[in-house]
Amino acid sequence: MIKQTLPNTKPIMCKIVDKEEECEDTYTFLLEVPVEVKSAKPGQFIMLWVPGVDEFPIGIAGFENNILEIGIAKMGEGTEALLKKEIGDYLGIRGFYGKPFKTPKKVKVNHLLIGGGFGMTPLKLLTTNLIHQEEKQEIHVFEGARNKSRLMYLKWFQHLHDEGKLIFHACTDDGSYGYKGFPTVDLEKFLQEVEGPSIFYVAGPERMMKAIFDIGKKYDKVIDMQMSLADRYMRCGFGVCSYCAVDPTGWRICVDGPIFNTKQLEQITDFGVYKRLETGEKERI
Amino acid sequence: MIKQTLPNTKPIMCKIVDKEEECEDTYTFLLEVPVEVKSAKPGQFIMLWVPGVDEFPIGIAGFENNILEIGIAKMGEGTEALLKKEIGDYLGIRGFYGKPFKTPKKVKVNHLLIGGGFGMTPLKLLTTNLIHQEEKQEIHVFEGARNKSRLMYLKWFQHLHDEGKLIFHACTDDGSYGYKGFPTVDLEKFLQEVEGPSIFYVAGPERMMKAIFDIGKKYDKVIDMQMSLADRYMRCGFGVCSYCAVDPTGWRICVDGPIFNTKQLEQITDFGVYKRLETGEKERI
Amino acid sequence: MNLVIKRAKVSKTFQVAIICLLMSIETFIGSIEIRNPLMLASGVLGTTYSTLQRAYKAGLGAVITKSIGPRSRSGNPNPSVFALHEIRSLINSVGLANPGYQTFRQDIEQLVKSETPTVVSIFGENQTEFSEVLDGLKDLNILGFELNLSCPNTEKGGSQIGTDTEAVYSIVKALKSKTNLPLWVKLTPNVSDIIEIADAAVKGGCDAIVAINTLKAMVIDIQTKQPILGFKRGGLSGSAIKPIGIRYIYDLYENFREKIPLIGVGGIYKGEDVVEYLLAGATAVEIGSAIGVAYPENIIRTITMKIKKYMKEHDYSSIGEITGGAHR
Amino acid sequence: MNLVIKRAKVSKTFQVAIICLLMSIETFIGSIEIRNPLMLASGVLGTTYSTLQRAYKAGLGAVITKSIGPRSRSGNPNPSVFALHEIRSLINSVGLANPGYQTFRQDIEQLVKSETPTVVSIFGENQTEFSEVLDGLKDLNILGFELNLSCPNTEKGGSQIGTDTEAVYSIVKALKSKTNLPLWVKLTPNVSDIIEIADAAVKGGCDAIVAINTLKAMVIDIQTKQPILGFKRGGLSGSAIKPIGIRYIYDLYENFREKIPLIGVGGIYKGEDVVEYLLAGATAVEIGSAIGVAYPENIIRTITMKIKKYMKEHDYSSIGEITGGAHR
Ligand SMILES: Cc1cc2nc3c(=O)[nH]c(=O)nc-3n(C[C@H](O)[C@H](O)[C@H](O)COP(=O)(O)OP(=O)(O)OC[C@H]3O[C@@H](n4cnc5c(N)ncnc54)[C@H](O)[C@@H]3O)c2cc1C
Ligand SMILES: Cc1cc2nc3c(=O)[nH]c(=O)nc-3n(C[C@H](O)[C@H](O)[C@H](O)COP(=O)(O)OP(=O)(O)OC[C@H]3O[C@@H](n4cnc5c(N)ncnc54)[C@H](O)[C@@H]3O)c2cc1C
Ligand SMILES: Cc1cc2nc3c(=O)[nH]c(=O)nc-3n(C[C@H](O)[C@H](O)[C@H](O)COP(=O)(O)O)c2cc1C
Ligand SMILES: Cc1cc2nc3c(=O)[nH]c(=O)nc-3n(C[C@H](O)[C@H](O)[C@H](O)COP(=O)(O)O)c2cc1C
Ligand code: FES
Ligand code: FES
Repeated sequence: MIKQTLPNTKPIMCKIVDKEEECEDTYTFLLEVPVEVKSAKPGQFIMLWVPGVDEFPIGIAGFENNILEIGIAKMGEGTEALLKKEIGDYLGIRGFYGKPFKTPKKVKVNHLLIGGGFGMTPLKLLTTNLIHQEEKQEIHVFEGARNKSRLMYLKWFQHLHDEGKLIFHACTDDGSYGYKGFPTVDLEKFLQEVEGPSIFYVAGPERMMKAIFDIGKKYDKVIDMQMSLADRYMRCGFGVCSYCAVDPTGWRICVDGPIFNTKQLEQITDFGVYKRLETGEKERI
Repeated sequence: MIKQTLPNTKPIMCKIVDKEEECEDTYTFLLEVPVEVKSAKPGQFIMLWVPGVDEFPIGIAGFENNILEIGIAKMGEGTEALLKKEIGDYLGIRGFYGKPFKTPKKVKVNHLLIGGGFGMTPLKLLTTNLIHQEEKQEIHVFEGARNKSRLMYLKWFQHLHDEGKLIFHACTDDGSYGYKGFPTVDLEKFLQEVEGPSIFYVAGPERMMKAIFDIGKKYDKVIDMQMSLADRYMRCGFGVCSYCAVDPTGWRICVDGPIFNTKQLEQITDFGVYKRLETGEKERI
Repeated sequence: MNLVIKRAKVSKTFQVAIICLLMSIETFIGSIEIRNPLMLASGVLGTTYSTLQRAYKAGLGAVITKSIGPRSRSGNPNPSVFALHEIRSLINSVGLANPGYQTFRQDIEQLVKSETPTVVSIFGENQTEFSEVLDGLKDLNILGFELNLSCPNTEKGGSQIGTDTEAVYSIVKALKSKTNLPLWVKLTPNVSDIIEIADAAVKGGCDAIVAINTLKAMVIDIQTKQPILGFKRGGLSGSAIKPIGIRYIYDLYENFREKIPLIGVGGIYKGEDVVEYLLAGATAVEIGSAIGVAYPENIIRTITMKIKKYMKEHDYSSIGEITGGAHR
Repeated sequence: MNLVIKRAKVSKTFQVAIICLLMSIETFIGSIEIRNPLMLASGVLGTTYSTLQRAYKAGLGAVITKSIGPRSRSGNPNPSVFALHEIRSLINSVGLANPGYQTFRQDIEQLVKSETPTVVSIFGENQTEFSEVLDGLKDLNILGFELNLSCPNTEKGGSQIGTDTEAVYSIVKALKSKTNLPLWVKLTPNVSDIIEIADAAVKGGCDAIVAINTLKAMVIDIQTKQPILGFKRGGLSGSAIKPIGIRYIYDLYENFREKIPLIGVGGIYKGEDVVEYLLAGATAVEIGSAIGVAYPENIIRTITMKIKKYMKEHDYSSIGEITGGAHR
């Protein structure tokens, strides 16, 4: 029986069937999911259990033939232990959790995918889906990183760019690749020139997202901004614990998000301001 | 969603929608089952809960449009309390439990339904099914009772007899209706004359069934005997407790029966000899 | 006369709908009145004012906060909550992760401002800690305190206290002398004799008994041979524990009758479950896992409608009439 | 050399099948050897020699009889067992219905004759009754006795004894002095501290600890407002209690390690569940509800195959190696 999604249960143990360095301190893992699942939607995530170490949320970069692709950036102890895992080892997954990005059907728009760091993982799956969509629409990907060696999925996006499937706007702080500067600057330049309605799909550090949100607000042609509030602490991943919730709406990022649209983001007063820690305490962003 | 049978769960509360005296000390109840179920098979039973009083096994006399028909004979406290229940009251049912009678498809046989007392309830449903079967086959019903006023479903069977749907052989100890004497005697007479293969379907007191079994064994034309070992104590009704089990096979009447065929009955050494009480002790039959 | 004629014209089902809408299901827990008997259980949607407020707006009678202690705690390592799909249950070892009462005051103040009837769950490792937390919050305009004497997910305190009759008695008594606010005591099911513990709490002067907290539990992954929870051990909640919660409320009611209000918790997913707890002897209930897993708005609406329908069918005009019905 | 060549020709999957077939999963519980670690839990299929024999023939390592007392008892009124479909569990209040040891001797004799490895579960309201039953059966060629100190479904005895460390100690000690047959002690989960009770049993000299019996539970019908069970209260078994059983075996193993064999019971339905109990620290397991509900032949075969497959995949060559694996 093919399930629409995995049952919400204890971690399902998946074998690592491939592991590759993606860019500096970042690896792609392919996991074999032993339960047949129909599909994963871009923006959804899993809770990934590194047995005996930690469990944390991880975005879905790809899902085909029951093989789950994830991209892991080294952060602290948990991701470090994870990056040491090898082909044949087992990891536990729960999910697929969360609300995905929503791409408008039938309406002709420019799709602007903007991100950085591990935020690129959901944008990868979104890209895959967009370029498979019937009607050809213009896809622009803005990726920012410190330098070339930290641009995630660089080759993959560049290749699609070269094939004319999308337009890839790389930005690096040091100019080692693409535009020298922040993607916000590159994006704003682009916005001034582009014609027709545009939609933002953003995933990256919350401060960057807030900056992008403020830019988008200035342009009427930006008809929607969808952002992945994936820079927050998560415990359960399915709505029970409230550690991931935003003020004052009480939306749980894991269930009511992680993708929120312009209308919703406007109601989230702590967006870009503060987030909750694992104690429930607030911390300035 | 229409279920094949009810889930094995706590008692499902059903409203009594009709109640009628059937014969002396015996009533028919119609219960409205609130869960849509596909069908009940003749020989299957329910565990009937009289709230606050007792729970015990009861055969299924009919099931159509989610209305369950049962026939209750007064025995002790439990059935007495049950007979006091009125239209609008609620009873709990668990089930449908047990293996049903099996009627051969395609083979031409004489169907001999033999019973007495509350044993007539599964035979009623079996009759209903047999007369609806495509190929017309000969159906004989042998019912025995002390006297006319204790013949269960007398009018119903007599009516079908008059309509030529079956042949009804009533027997009473006092001759107040039909043949004067035990059904065993009437049956044996019939067997000597009847042509072609016959199958027994028997439900009644175990001593009577044992006597019938011994008669049937003498005739090669009796190709199978199916008997309902429904004269035994039951607790769970679904195989867990073992209070209903027979020796030496360890078959649980509630799950592996209550209907057993000739081959099986031959292996049950306590058939007609002893049964287990609610303590697990044996009692001579 | 006029009125009577008009009424007769209204259809039966419409009447039922109206009656359900107008039907009052407010109830009293001791001296506290709440608009309906459904409350949010502690630890579910309970660490931020906004989730608590959302849960209340979704239709609950009151909310219980996550258990708050004297200092901020990060709780146990993850995994600390996951579902057990086959038995519609959860296991958790969150372990009292909380911001500490000083920080959490702000969240409570927000709740008070928005008129959310709030019970603050508090815990401590001993009487001194309990006192400190209570003292730090008792000036707020809250409904009362729930003493969590029963968390199975900490090394010290928690359920150790909840299994010790003397500790229960003296903590309740000490706190009672410090405030006029109602004190509820939440009990653990992981005890040999819950009546004994409840008795100590009642003697100490508590205003309601809440039962049950989660059951000691654990899940091991056979592939990696590791206990899955970061803390290894956890507590079981959800459908699996409903028959256990019902049993404890029934036993408590059998013992205390009207002497103390009982609040039933454990495995409530449907209106029918709430009624079962009321019949067992509860005055009100708390719902945890079920509200967390679903959209609070939807599940609370469905549960409330079912309770009203039940009351209509069984001719009840108030929640209080249902309480203890299974003992008659 | 010849052999090696022949072997190489056999296909991989065929090899696995053969290895599984030949794989030995016999195990020791103290001095007792059983052909595999699966046993029938007391009270399920346990009142007649024929069902016990059938369960053994279906592939179990041993069977435990229904708990047998000094006199015949009819147990509690019906309903006394029903299923809770949603949580794949049962609730029962059979309440030690049994024929009494004098009558049950015949059934045990039949079992002995058919070479069914039989553990007789016994109970009593006090030490004298326990002794009487033990004395009346100890001459039989059985594997040993399981002392049911933990049935929640009787007014006296049963779990009262099982929550009293002194009673546990003195009963075990007294019985131990009367027989050389192994004595297993079955514990109730309805206690504040299971280690304490187990400790008393071990000090008393028991040969294995069996955990867990059912959890105190209850179900009320909201239509008729009646507790459904004839005895009102009952015990919960099946899937709902697996995480609880695992937790207790884990805690017991953490405390006793190799000092005493542990036998895991509660909610086993699959081979994976058995492995989970072994990893938690069990030496063997007992299965109740699952075997009762299904055809013993099918479920035991499926469970056994899964265990062997797991051992193959994880390179285990004996059951004993798995025991306690989650503590490493
Ligand atoms: C919805 C979502 C999707 C994500 N997708 C990805 C992804 O595809 N690839 C990727 O590499 N990273 C992703 N992350 C971030 C990832 O969860 C953190 O990098 C990881 O938890 C860090 O753990 P650590 O032990 O290595 O670091 P730590 O040293 O424990 O912490 C470093 C930082 O990581 C964050 N973090 C730690 N634990 C958690 C937690 N339980 N939940 C959320 N954040 C936490 C905190 O901001 C913390 O300050 C995602 C996060 C979210 C919320
Ligand atoms: C499979 C099966 C189907 C049955 N179908 C019907 C039916 O359709 N109609 C009908 O009227 N009766 C039926 N019975 C019999 C019915 O269960 C008993 O008449 C009833 O239990 C008597 O209960 P009581 O309290 O009135 O009598 P009691 O005074 O308690 O006992 C009288 C006798 O009834 C039997 N009995 C009592 N309790 C049980 C029990 N739990 N399980 C089995 N037998 C019990 C015993 O033989 C006992 O000696 C059936 C029995 C079985 C096993
Ligand atoms: C994730 C989670 C966290 C919990 N935290 C607390 C807590 O901090 N304090 C407390 O008293 N109970 C806590 N509980 C227990 C619940 O309040 C409740 O007693 C239990 O979950 C049973 O109710 P349920 O089955 O409706 O969830 C927690 C439960 C869960 C699932
Ligand atoms: C119907 C039934 C009767 C039981 N009777 C007994 C008993 O007599 N003695 C005993 O020690 N345990 C008894 N038990 C408890 C089981 O032996 C076992 O401990 C419990 O059911 C948990 O295992 P399970 O989840 O595999 O069923 C009984 C359980 C059931 C379901
Ligand atoms: S992570 Fe628990 S509610 Fe979102
Ligand atoms: S009635 Fe329980 S096994 Fe048949």
